[in-house]
Amino acid sequence: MRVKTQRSVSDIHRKDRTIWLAVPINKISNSFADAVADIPSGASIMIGGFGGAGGQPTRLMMALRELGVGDLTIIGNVAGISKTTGYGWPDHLYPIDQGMFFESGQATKIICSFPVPGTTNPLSEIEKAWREGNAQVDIVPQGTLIERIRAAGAGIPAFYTPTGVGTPVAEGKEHREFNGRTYLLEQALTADFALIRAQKADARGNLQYIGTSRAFNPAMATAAKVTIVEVDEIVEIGGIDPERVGTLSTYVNRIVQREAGDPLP
Amino acid sequence: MRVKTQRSVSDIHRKDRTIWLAVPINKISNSFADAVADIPSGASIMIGGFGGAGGQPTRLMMALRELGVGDLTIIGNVAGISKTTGYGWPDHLYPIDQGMFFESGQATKIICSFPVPGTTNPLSEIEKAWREGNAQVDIVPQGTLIERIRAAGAGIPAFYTPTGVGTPVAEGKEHREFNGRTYLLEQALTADFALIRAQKADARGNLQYIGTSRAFNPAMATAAKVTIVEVDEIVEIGGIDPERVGTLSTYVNRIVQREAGDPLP
Amino acid sequence: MNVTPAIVGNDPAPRLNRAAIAKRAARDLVDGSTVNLGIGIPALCADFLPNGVELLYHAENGILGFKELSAPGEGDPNLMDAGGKFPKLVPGMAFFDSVESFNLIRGGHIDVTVLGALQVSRNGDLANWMIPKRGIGSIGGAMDLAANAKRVVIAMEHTARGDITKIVNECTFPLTAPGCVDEIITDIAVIKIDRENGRMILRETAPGWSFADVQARTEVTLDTVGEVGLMA
Amino acid sequence: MNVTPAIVGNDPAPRLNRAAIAKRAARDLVDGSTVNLGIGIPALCADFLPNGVELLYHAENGILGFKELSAPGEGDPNLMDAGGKFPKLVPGMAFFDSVESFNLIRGGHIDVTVLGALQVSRNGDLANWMIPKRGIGSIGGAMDLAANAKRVVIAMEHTARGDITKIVNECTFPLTAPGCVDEIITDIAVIKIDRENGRMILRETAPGWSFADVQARTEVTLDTVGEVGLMA
Repeated sequence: MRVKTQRSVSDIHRKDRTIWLAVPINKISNSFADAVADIPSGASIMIGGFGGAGGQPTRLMMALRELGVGDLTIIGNVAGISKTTGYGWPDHLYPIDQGMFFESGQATKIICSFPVPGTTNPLSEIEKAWREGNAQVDIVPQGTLIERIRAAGAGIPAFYTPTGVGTPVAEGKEHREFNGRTYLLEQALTADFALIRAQKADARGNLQYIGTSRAFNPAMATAAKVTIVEVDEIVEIGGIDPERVGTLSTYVNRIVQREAGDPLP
Repeated sequence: MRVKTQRSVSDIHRKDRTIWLAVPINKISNSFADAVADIPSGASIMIGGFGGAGGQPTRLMMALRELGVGDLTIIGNVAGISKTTGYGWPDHLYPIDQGMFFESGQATKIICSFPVPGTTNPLSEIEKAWREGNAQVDIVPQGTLIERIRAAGAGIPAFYTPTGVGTPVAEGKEHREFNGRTYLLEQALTADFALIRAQKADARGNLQYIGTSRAFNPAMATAAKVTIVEVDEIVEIGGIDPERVGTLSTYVNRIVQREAGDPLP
Repeated sequence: MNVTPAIVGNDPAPRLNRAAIAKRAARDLVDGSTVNLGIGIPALCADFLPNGVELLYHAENGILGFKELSAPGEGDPNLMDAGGKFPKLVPGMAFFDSVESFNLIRGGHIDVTVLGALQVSRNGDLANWMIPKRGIGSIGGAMDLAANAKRVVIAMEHTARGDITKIVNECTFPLTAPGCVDEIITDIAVIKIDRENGRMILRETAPGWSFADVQARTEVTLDTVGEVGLMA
Repeated sequence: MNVTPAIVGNDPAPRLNRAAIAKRAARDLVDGSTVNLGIGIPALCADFLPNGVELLYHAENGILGFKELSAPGEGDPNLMDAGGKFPKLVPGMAFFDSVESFNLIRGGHIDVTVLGALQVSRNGDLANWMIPKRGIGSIGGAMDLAANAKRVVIAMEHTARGDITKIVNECTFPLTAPGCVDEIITDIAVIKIDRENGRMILRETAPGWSFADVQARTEVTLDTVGEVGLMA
């Protein structure tokens, strides 16, 4: 346990309560391995961030790779292009991306918006797996992808969007006119687990993001059955400005704190 | 002009630009009267906040009342109940609410979620106008109302929601099943103008909100053809933390700053 | 309109007051739950939580984690709850806009909502937003909450003025949501709704009240499963 | 696949380089606009804004108001643009999540997007996300931008390797969005698309290039309206 169990400042005004809020304690996992231990083969897994190091739950991904379960469906955005192109990683670091699950043979499918870079030299792990017939790749326009994820968390089973009309992504989808423009019906996209990344969590599970590390993380937190978050720091309740809470504690099931000074971004 | 026109800190790195960003200057109105002067009779007008003093664009509303145009459609949430019940107003202040446009005869329709209090003694201005046949009142579930407004700003013409199925609000609407549950089709809701309230604007039009004053303001800012914002303070570019921007400057057309020490909340 | 008055005699014992109804409703709230309390009796639940239970209160206007209200005259208009009251600023709160607030509700993330009612039917239909003869009403967040919260509890007086039954075979008032209510807690009884079988099961009665006394004030024919307990 | 090579001879004069294409595209950008620049030539526009023009740059990953990049080795992974580069923190920026970012795009709030293209058709169809023979491609934000920005400008080389025409009567590559392109700026010409009439109007040519020279490298029969200007 990395969180201090002393009474928080929020207890000042309580008179008749003897047990300190039980929920936040239960949400904190002791290790990345513990946090992902119950992910079964065949699971669908959202992986947060945008693509690149910032906002990517890199340690959770590495724990999932270590776990070794297979037949996974990965849901991400820009996916698997950092290793070969350096996309979104500082120059001096060796990039880690979702391609690792295709390299290891754990993933059989990815739903994402940007699975391959412009170049094929060298081939990304995802394109390699796809060419060898080992991976299904569903390419979704980014705005549609994030809106489908958001819809799943927001209780919206389906919505209409103008994006993709007249393109291959429209094939097989309902078309409908509103005010003279044609739209596609798109459906909510949920998952068994969301692995996300935030800067800070408080002990209750409220999350604070920084800069462009938000991206897909806040929506994914709302959309999966189980949301697991990797943070740089866990703070006491009250340690996050109520104006800066980017994900409400209600959405968060598990929190793991990185080692201080972890060299990975 | 209340904003200083000296070069902002954002200019430090610029070499070849001689004119300071023109857009923010143009967005600032000198008075509430100026800011609403072009609102015509027959306009549809979103009024931000939740209901109650916090987040309500009270000075813009008073300017619109002063302007005197008629046949208005008002879109709000909790509407017109503060005057008779004190809802959401500090005890010592005389409440101002959207009922003013029905008392003045300017509004002929309201689209909202909560137009009347539990009691009829005394009657609210909206109920009075409705009873006298002078106002159409469209009552929309709050979650559907905000999602319809959000959809208008987000380019979503329509979406399905579970809320309202089996109730009077479902009448005449398309019903559709997804995964065994029945949903209603609801359509985007736009307006000619949005009058909203924020704590701060920077000179470019980025807005910062405080506490529960967000409510309907951020979504309305995206949904109307013209968005006019009442703020307590206009600050230089850089005066709002980039992590705290609640409405992007792109959505904001006009900004008016309240007088320092304005006694109205 | 077809409101059937129940066949009643004199009350056999005092009915619980509003605070006692709230206290009974509060007893079932589970530590750590995200909870939305409606105005009126439901809002009083917050004053009667059992020892060791802390809830995350959600209000539609965009706040999670509030606790007690500010002293009169000290409220901040920018820190309001959905009832138009002004809670204190406490650590762990979160503020958000109405879009996010209703994502939380519509998305099924509210563990329990406690609401008031005008009528509840045997299959759990809820009517609480409009009295037909008034012709105008207010929905607010009630339809979203009733249709989408994981658990819907009604805390209300058992009958309307004149001993008119509010627990009815079919609602005659406009619905808030069909088939949504899990449990009703009133000033004389606790009734669980078995929605799948369209049954109402009397679980508890107020002190001094018998099954028959409650049944006489309830249009729906009540069932029991095992013993009927005492409200406390 | 049915890619028609244009009938060409030797180039009459040098083609503009990538920077010069970007500079010409930048000339049309209006002060204060909210702009999204695609990767490649479009991204270079930022380096060539006319005096007095300041743009609000939007990137899909959730940032508005960025300017120049950090020095190599000084980038912060939490302050990235959509091309995976690291801009500096400057006053007036705003950070937001992908939901908000695509509300801005899909909702039609982007004033101009400048994108690259593989093919553009005479009625403004755009293909820029997949080469058919590769069988896999990346859409990213391109479909949302192309379908929904108020104005879509293509900045690209006029022909593909081997002088294959990219400005075609009908796209043979998978579309990004139909009927979306307003203007094409290439290394030899500026072409406006009159979508309503399915016409392409040659507005400017690079120095030393005639109408006939550009036409020879363009599958679509080009129109002119008034004089053809010189790209500068």
